[in-house]
Amino acid sequence: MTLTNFRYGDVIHRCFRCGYCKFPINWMDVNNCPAYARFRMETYSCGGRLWLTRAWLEGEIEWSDHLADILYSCTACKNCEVKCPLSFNIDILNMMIAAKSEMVERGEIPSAAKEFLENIQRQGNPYGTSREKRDEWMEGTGIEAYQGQEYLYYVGCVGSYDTRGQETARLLGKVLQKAGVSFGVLGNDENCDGNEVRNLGEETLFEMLAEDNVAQFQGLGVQKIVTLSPHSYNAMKNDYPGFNGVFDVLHYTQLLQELIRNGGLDVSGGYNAKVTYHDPCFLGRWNEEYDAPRAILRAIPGVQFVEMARNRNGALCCGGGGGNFYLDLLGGSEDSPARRRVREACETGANVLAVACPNCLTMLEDAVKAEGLENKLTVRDISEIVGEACVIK
Amino acid sequence: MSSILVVAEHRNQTLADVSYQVLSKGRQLADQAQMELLAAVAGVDIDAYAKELTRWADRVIIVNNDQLEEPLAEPYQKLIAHLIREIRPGIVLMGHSSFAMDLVPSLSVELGIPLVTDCVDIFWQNGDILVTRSIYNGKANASYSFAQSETILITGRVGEFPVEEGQRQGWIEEIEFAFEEECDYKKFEGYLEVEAAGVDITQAEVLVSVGRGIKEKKNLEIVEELARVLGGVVSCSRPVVDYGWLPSERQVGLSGKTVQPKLYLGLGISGAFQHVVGMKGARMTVAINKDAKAPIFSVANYGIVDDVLKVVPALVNKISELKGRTE
Amino acid sequence: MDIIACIKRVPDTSEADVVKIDPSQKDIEKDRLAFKINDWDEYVLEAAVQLKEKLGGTLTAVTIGPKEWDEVLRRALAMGADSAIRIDQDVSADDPHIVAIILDKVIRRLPYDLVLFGAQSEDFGSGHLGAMVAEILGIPHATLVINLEAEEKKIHVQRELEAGTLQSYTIDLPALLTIHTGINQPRYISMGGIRRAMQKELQVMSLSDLGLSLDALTPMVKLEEMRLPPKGKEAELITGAPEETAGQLAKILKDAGIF
Amino acid sequence: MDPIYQALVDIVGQEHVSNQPEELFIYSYDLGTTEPHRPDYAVTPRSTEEIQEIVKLANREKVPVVPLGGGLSLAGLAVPFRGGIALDLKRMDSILEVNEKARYAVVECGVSQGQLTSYLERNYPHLTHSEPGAPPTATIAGNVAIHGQGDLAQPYGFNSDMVNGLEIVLPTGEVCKFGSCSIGSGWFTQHPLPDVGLFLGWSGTTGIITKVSIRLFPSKKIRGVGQFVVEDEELVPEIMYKLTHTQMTEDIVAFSQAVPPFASGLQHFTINIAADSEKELEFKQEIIWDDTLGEYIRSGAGGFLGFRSGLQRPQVSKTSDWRKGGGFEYVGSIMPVDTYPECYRRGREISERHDIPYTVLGRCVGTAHAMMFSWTYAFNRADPETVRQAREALHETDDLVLELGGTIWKPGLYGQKLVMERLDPNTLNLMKKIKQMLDPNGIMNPGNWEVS
Repeated sequence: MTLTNFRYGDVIHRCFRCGYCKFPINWMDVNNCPAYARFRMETYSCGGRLWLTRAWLEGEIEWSDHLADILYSCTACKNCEVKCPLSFNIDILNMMIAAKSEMVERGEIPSAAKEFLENIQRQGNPYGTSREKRDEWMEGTGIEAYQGQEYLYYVGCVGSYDTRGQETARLLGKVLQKAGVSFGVLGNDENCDGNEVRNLGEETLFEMLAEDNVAQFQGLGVQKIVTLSPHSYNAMKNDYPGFNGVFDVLHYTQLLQELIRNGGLDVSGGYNAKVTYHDPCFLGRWNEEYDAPRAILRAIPGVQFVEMARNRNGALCCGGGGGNFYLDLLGGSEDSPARRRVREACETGANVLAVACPNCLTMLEDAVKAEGLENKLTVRDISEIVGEACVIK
Repeated sequence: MSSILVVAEHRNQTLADVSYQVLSKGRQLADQAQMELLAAVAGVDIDAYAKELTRWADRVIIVNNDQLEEPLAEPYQKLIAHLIREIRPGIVLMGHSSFAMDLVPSLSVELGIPLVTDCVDIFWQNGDILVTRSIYNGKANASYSFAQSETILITGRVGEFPVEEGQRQGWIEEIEFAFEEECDYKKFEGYLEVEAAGVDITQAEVLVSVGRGIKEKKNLEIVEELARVLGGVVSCSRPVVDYGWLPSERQVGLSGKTVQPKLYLGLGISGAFQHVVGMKGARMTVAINKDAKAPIFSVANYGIVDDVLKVVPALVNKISELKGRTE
Repeated sequence: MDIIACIKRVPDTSEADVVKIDPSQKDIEKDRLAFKINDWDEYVLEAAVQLKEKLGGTLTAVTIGPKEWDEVLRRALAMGADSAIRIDQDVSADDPHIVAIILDKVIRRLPYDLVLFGAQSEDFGSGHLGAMVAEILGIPHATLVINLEAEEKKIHVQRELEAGTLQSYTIDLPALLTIHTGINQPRYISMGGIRRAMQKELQVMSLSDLGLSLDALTPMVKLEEMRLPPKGKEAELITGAPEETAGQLAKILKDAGIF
Repeated sequence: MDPIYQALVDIVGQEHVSNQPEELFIYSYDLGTTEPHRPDYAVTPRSTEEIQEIVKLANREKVPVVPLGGGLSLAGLAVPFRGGIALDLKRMDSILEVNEKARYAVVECGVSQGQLTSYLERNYPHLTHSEPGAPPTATIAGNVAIHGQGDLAQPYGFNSDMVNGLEIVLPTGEVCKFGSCSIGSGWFTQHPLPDVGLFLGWSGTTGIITKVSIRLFPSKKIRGVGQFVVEDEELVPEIMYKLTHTQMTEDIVAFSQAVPPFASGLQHFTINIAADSEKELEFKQEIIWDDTLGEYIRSGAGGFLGFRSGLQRPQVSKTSDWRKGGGFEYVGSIMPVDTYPECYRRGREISERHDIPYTVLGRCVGTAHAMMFSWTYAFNRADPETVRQAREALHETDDLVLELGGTIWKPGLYGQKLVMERLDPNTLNLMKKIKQMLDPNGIMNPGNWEVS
């Protein structure tokens, strides 16, 4: 096999497999790489994946379904990149994505990834649900279509289609209405943001989505975007400028923090709970926004805020990144990162686990059920907590 | 129209169920139009079949020929073409089996006669025969009429026509038929039966059956767990075998096994007819599927519209709890 | 080995509630539907590409349909087809007999050892186009092929029968096969591959190029009416969060004496 | 279906066994220059009982078992030279007990150095353990098994000297305990029962350590590193001698390296000091820098490069990138402290001959009773020529250790051969008997320490 195009052929051998990539920011355990935490075979560590990729490039091992599963079990959470002490650490995640790209180009990817990408090609969302149903979440909310309002509220696929995601999408819409924010949505004309498509190694599809979205936004005169999902936020903030799509992109927690600070949003209704917060990778490690969600929680009367042992850039990923909220390569075990994470949340004594990402919300809520912790811990999106604090029914 | 001819199919010393089904339909159509119903059966040692068929058919044509012992398309095409030319039936009716699928298209071309396959209904309308087909994987129906033709070819969907007890006592007529030359370009090499290597799903009281809704092979684990707490075994629909997640011996449906368990729990199975045909004998059917409109819900007694991966772990817990309480 | 793969484009009707009947009652409403390659045809292309990779030769993809159908040919080209031909005519709802006559004319112009079809289509699912074409071409065929091994002059195939039985044949080439799902694992076609395939030639022909005219092609069967299927009995639905539905179901199963 | 695979699945569950090419590839590799060799199975057990079952199975089927913790020994000690089962112990990662008053921790064999460090920092901030320079993924058990040394080696010696008790799965599957725990008296001491210390230094050829009780030590509030440099390597032994005399340091390491070029040839010292108050710190600094090292500073022979508080975890893996290459391996040795100058000079020669930037380092063990001296050779994993050079340099260095009168620390196969050639015949004979008695089927990490 020849993978002469592999972009990182001259650097991938430099991973020593020392294993720093497995840790959170301190050394409390070796389970901060979600895939390694789940499987605990060296192959599933970042170093293992890099060595296997190189062995594949060098023809020492053949492509196999198992190899594809190992590579696709990477959630792109960026823990490895933050922890690797070596100078090429900025590229280790890119190496993984490039390896996935090789698989995409050869057409040899896990069946769920194939389904994910084909669904997006066809219906603009990973679920394969009709494009015509994308706006069903907003029924009865009175949320307007975008037509030159200050903000484009970009909902994303999980917010548009997942039942739980839809609830947060609606609530955030209501919170924005309550704060008097001028905003509109794209409804059925909204298309996938492509963030996970990129992380799955489907570069061209990502480019097409980015180009189409940029063209659509520009055509509508969009200047400011507020996103429900940190995944959308990441793509639009960091990748779309490469497609001449320079917008003022905010994650909703950033906008809400500002609204609360300047008095635009009254949260005096309060929220009585002991709350801990799970950093979503695409808000945290990818964009280093650790403070806005915490500031919101701290501003709400009645919230008693506690940190989990692993937090901020040492947070454990919920296991849903890199398309894994759909691919589910990391599910099905008490070692699944989401289940580890909710156990950790429980250890803080919190009764509410706050999230700021619809993917994390669905992953962690399922994990709470799987762990049988429903009576101890509730997973709530910050939009829902804020919704309650500003007394939205 | 003169007559309706049903071509019966047999293998392993058994007449195919679908042959009885279309025969019953043929009888009904013939009665409605006061036509003669003919049945044809060919092979060796076929007298018993012929006798069976006389309960429905007015006349049973038998052709003793060892080249027709196995249901193979090429020799049968020659035979049926011959019969049509000789008998000139108005309708030739067969079950929509893998045998017919290999046979009737070329037959229709050879004779230049119309063909509609896999019909779920066949009926008279103003003296014309019309058929209904299920299209878009069961999401719509389409009815068709035929252009003027001395003979038309129809195949009927497996399991779609109820077998009504035959009341006739038709007579048997043997026809001589010989092949002019042997077919040397397509050689039948034999059958390969899928062996049950351990698990026999047809014997299970409880089947936990999975479809592509489980997304990943890995998720079979939790399904196995559910089967374990229910004391059943795991079976599946065709895509699961296609993906290589389970061996074909676990497949329920037309090309797999026919099962009649006490409980059939369909997980992430949409319920295409090819699958349903294999499980509709279950005494109790429960379906869990994300798509509220999935056809499986119209054969199930109970349904849950949700992601199986969310419900199954909870179900395992609940069942274990209930079991724990009684033990 | 020279291979011809006949493929088609179908609406994505995997969700039941997207299917609505057009007021003409001769079609379903298609303008809001997404389209895709016919499921079986993905297996056709994979089988064809694997044969080509193993034995060399050419692969030509053929479809009959309007401009949008180029999409499925681009997929074929991206997968490794050498050329692609589209007959510019919408015959998707026509009598397969007519479609078979058109395809016969196309295939006769091309070199071929093996012609591949999907065992059936997702839309009309008649499953008889391939074998019809074989008969017109005057070559042997096998339908519902689930295993395939090719040699220079002949192929060994297994057909899938009912109840887990396979039927083996050895067939001289040229021959025509209809391919069943599960014969392989169709690869993913990347968008990059499809973009690159835009460079490859895609030939468009009209019926008259083939010496045919639609008027001369009289259908033998006629679509009278399309309807939604009658509503059958419906399952008793258990609703609520997974915990609740699972709890209720567990109780139902227990009461039924399942465990 | 392979019956051994199936049996392993029955013991640990499907997800914790693999016989697939990907796992076999990864577990065939050491991170150093040792030629890879594929195991037949990779297994990640979770309990002592599972390990017992695996070992019994291995005896029945005569399949080798190669235990590994972090797998960071670099000397091929966990390469499955004869195939068999690569037994990755890292799922055995519970910290079972910390006894604050008696200052020890009982950990399962897969607990990493980093995990214990972090656990103590969070829960027992006034306790610490002797942390080796390896990456934090290295395990406590793996480290004591190879007689490792950490950053408290100067006052307290080898980490293997800090073992208070062990639980071992013998090569025949029985579980044994050693130390006070063996009579049910807790895990506080290894002494003074009859000595059956058969498991340290054997590279996993005599059994699998499943639990370790390791001593903990006071962690003072301020811990920091002073840096000192001398030009003349001949001064290093006496400086170490004088520093240890103060009894005020936690760790003394002397090193010299070719990178950066301006520092090449200089001998650097890092001297760890700990104190509970500024007063104590000042006092210790004065004694070390003014009273002990002052004369070198005043004469211009040495220079004080400053003190910074806080211990940085050493990131040795950075060495692996010296040749932009993902690899290094070193020869470790236990040497008399006064061989430092010769060790440095000869090591530098070997490096230069093989075109590798030199790195040598001596860590004081005990009160200058010995030092662990290492010669590190970086290579480029993608360039086989550099791997070959490094391997040659390593072999030459193994020879050098014995020539200079030292012992090779955690030797690889080449070094083991050299050692066994020189071993007192009666000792060798006893080792043979022990090995045969403990491991009659020769299944434990075969290839290593093959005395028979």
